[in-house]
Amino acid sequence: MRLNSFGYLFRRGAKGIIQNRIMSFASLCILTVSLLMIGFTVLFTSNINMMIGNVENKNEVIVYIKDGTSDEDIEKLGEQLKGASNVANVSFYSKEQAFEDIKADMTNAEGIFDYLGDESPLPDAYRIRITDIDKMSSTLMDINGFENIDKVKAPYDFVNVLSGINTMVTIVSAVVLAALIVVSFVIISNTTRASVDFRKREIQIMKYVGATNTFIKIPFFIEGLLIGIIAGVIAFVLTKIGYDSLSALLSSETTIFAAMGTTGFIPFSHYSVYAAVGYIGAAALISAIGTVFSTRKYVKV
Amino acid sequence: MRLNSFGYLFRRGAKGIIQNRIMSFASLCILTVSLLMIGFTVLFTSNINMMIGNVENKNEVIVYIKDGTSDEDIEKLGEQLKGASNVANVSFYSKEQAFEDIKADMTNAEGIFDYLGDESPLPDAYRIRITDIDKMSSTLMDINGFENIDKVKAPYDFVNVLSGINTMVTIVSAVVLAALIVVSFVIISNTTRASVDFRKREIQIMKYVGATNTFIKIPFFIEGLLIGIIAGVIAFVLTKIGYDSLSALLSSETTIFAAMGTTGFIPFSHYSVYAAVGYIGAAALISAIGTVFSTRKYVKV
Amino acid sequence: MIELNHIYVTYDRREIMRAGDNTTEPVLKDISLKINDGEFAFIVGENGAGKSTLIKLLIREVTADRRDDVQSSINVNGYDLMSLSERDVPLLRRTIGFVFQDYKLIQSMNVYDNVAFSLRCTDAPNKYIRKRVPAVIGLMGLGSKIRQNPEKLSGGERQRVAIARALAGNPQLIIADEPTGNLDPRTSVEIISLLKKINEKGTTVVIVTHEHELVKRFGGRLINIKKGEIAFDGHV
Amino acid sequence: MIELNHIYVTYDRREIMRAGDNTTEPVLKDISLKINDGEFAFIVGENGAGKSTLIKLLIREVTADRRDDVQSSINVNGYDLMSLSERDVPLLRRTIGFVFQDYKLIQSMNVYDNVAFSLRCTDAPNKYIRKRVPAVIGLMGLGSKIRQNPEKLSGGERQRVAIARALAGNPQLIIADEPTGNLDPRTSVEIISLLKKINEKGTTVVIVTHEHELVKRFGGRLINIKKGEIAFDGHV
Ligand SMILES: Nc1ncnc2c1ncn2[C@@H]1O[C@H](COP(=O)(O)OP(=O)(O)OP(=O)(O)O)[C@@H](O)[C@H]1O
Ligand SMILES: Nc1ncnc2c1ncn2[C@@H]1O[C@H](COP(=O)(O)OP(=O)(O)OP(=O)(O)O)[C@@H](O)[C@H]1O
Ligand SMILES: [Mg+2]
Ligand SMILES: [Mg+2]
Repeated sequence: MRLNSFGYLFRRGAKGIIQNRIMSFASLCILTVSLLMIGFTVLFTSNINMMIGNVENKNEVIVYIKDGTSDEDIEKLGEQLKGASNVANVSFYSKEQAFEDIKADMTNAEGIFDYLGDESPLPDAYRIRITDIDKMSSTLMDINGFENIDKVKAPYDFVNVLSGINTMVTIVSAVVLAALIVVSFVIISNTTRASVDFRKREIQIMKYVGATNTFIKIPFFIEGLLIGIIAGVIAFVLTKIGYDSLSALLSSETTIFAAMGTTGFIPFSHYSVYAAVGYIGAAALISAIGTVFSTRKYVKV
Repeated sequence: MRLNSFGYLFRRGAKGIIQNRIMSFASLCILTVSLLMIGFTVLFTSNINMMIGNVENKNEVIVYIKDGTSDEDIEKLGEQLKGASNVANVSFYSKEQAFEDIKADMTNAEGIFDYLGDESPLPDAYRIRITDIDKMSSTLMDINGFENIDKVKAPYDFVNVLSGINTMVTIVSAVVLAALIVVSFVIISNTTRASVDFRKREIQIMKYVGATNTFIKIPFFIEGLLIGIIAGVIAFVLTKIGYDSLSALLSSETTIFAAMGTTGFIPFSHYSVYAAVGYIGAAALISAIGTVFSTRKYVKV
Repeated sequence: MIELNHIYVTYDRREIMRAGDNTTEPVLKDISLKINDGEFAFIVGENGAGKSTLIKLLIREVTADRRDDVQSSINVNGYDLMSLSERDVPLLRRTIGFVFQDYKLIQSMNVYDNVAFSLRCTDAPNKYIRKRVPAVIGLMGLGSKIRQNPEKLSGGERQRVAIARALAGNPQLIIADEPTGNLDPRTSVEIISLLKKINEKGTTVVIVTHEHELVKRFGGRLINIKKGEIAFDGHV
Repeated sequence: MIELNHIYVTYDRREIMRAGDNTTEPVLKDISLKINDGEFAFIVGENGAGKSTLIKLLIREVTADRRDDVQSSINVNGYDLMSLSERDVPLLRRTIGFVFQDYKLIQSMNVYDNVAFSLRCTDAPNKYIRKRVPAVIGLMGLGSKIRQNPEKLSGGERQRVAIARALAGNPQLIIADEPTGNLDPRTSVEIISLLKKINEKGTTVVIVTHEHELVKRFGGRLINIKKGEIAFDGHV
């Protein structure tokens, strides 16, 4: 095909978007919403998975020691813990260290700590790493039998909740996404049909004067491609803004993140290349394929 | 209008849905997705608000007492707390009571408690109700200065996180919803247009033989109404199933709920009447109005 | 009865004007015309003379200009079209039967339903529809094809269905805009003969045509429109 | 050159058959016909005789039946249509200029663009388009209206634009299906004269028409089709 023909077809495709602007806008909206849906689900589950991974990997049980326990007894407890079955690793976590850590975490409540002075109000503790997380309950029962223990804190419930949320979010997104995909295809196909209708006369004439099928279809393909690219760009920008502001909003909740073994969301820069390529590529591909697919039906030559 | 005419028009409307089934299905999908979006946002925020309300209403600060503090000193601390400014109510929360409560909450970890025996590993505490939640920080600082206090636990961070989540969910839903509403209107309007196109010839003939505008529009109105009602019913059923299974999934996480001052989600029965009326009514109305609105444009008489 | 006095029609040429043309020349100019009940009239004229516009005026698809310099009036079957409200247009149209060049039948309905459709649209009782429809179809000699779909009919038969439909509502006036434009000469004569027969039973019939041979053959009143004006009006 | 031997055409009547009709009567039956380069031919016949089907056959919009009992063959401008692949249909069509009853102009394009459009569709170089388009428009006597939109032209002028478009690609053959169906008698004569002039410069011209007067006036070869068969073929 000649370059001047290609320029002509490209202009016709771009013009089609404008002529058919209401349907093009609908295509754009639905593509963007679908992409956002996929994008946020992926971001959400990948964060939750990271947190689950962190919490699980730590396999960490904290054993708080009764206040007033003598150094000797503390050491004895340590030996006992090391000797317990299913315990991989035992380390002492002094009340001073714990206090420092909490102070570092709770940067927004400095006033309180200033007032409290340097004396730690927290108990001494042992951090224990468990070998087999599946035998957690029986290990916990063993440990609870030891002396001088104030409290035992396991990450168990939390992992359950996180993976429950994860499952739920994935299911709900999948259902909504399925509906959105159906709607997207119908809309893209209808956008194309409207566009073809708009040019029915032209297409008929083109066929009679001997235009090839490819020549007739290219403008519609370009129309779909452009809409897809625009949708991808919009979705990318919205995802970045949304994710960053969510991160910022929750960044002060360091204790929550600390509980999940992290200091915040995975930064967006970690995703940005995949997101940009994925969004724009997927949208352009879906839209262009959808267009060609429905053009084939309407442009019978 | 004659009854036999009305029956005729109703049949024509119902037939329109079938003739124009792809677009009708798209309308149905998008309406359903939009309704689900609104519905789940309302359910979610109303649950979160309830939790925030609970946590805030309790305005409860728990002051853990150092282990080994004498009964006298405990009583003295109680008086000190009662005398502190911004404190409305002080009640003693014994270690035995706390242990009972936790045992009741953690029904799924009974084994551990059996093993632990009846001796409470928890500290004694005072529960304090704050008068003005806005002055919480300074009150906390005052209390932290008292003697024999191990730890002070305020609901502060938690409320912040909850309302952060709430804000975020509301904003995200609003954005997605705005896009969905645009898409819905475009789709409904296009469904109608496709339906009108399908019957362009008939409509033209109707106009020439002297049918009134109302007579021409009624079938489209009925078409929209039926699609709306179906979408409303589907959305209602999906919402009920989704909400109930989410409730069931999280029902075992009693500690989480306990932390939020509740024992689980608000039961769906609480919403069902509003949801049914709201969904079906809204969808039917939107769809029917959208239809008439777009018919007006296409059926120029 | 049709009565027009000093009628002008100008199309809203906003789009054409936007393209740089500011002349909004009227398409019909100072038309005065009276067609009495029971007449049989041909309207002829060149392309773009304004014939179809005149027809559209009669069914209030276009409206006459309101001018300061002349006293325009237009009356069709007792309706004063200069003051007819939008709501009453359907009532006017129920007194007129319309026949098109391209038949305008609904492909998905058989002959019976095509004719019945027009009665249903005017909110006629089912009982009346069941009696009237077979009667007019029989009158057009299509009794044996009453359950067939239009696509299985010849051009002439299709046009007869269209005439049956126009007749169903018992109109005072039948208007046909180039009813034989797509028909071969023999079938054309057949269709005009049918319309003539209907006229002889008392219905006013107005036919727009390009085919001078038909006019010569059937005679009757001839109205020739030239560039929006009546150039000839008389019997031939 | 057009050459048909023993051609049958049957429409795929699945839908009609579903409605209970199992007869798939061919629309064209055993058509053998040869039109040499440079001829000027009229095709006439009643409604539904198969004239348009014959035309659609020539541009491969419908395909001839493959039958066991006869040796069918069809050749148009050197293309063997019995074995022409789908991909090559556009090449065939570029050798034929088509003129329609309803002009089929694009309203949103002016005269120049309407004509240029057909050349663009065949991937012609811009340079050639800029030279060829004004030339054919001038040939049709529309030089002064080259920048006007079709809606501002009379019926006859519109049909002349359509002929200019058909000529632009320099076809060997021009086919017109009822080109004067919507035109008044005077304009009809004008259009056929133009086609005659084009023919005199060497292009083959085939015209389908209902108007016997035109045939009488212009003469040339006359092919009469009756119920799918050639009933008359000769010069008048
Ligand atoms: N909707 C319209 N808007 C603007 N101009 C119009 C419209 N319809 C017709 N015209 C113009 O009005 C004039 C008269 O048109 P009309 O259709 O009445 O002619 P006619 O006598 O019926 O012609 P024909 O024999 O081709 O049917 C023409 O110049 C035409 O271009
Ligand atoms: N796409 C189609 N499918 C089925 N049958 C068709 C189709 N097109 C035409 N026919 C039938 O084929 C026959 C011949 O039609 P054709 O259009 O060739 O006639 P024609 O001679 O051009 O008539 P006219 O003078 O009305 O234009 C008719 O009976 C018609 O109903
Ligand atoms: Mg006209
Ligand atoms: Mg034909």
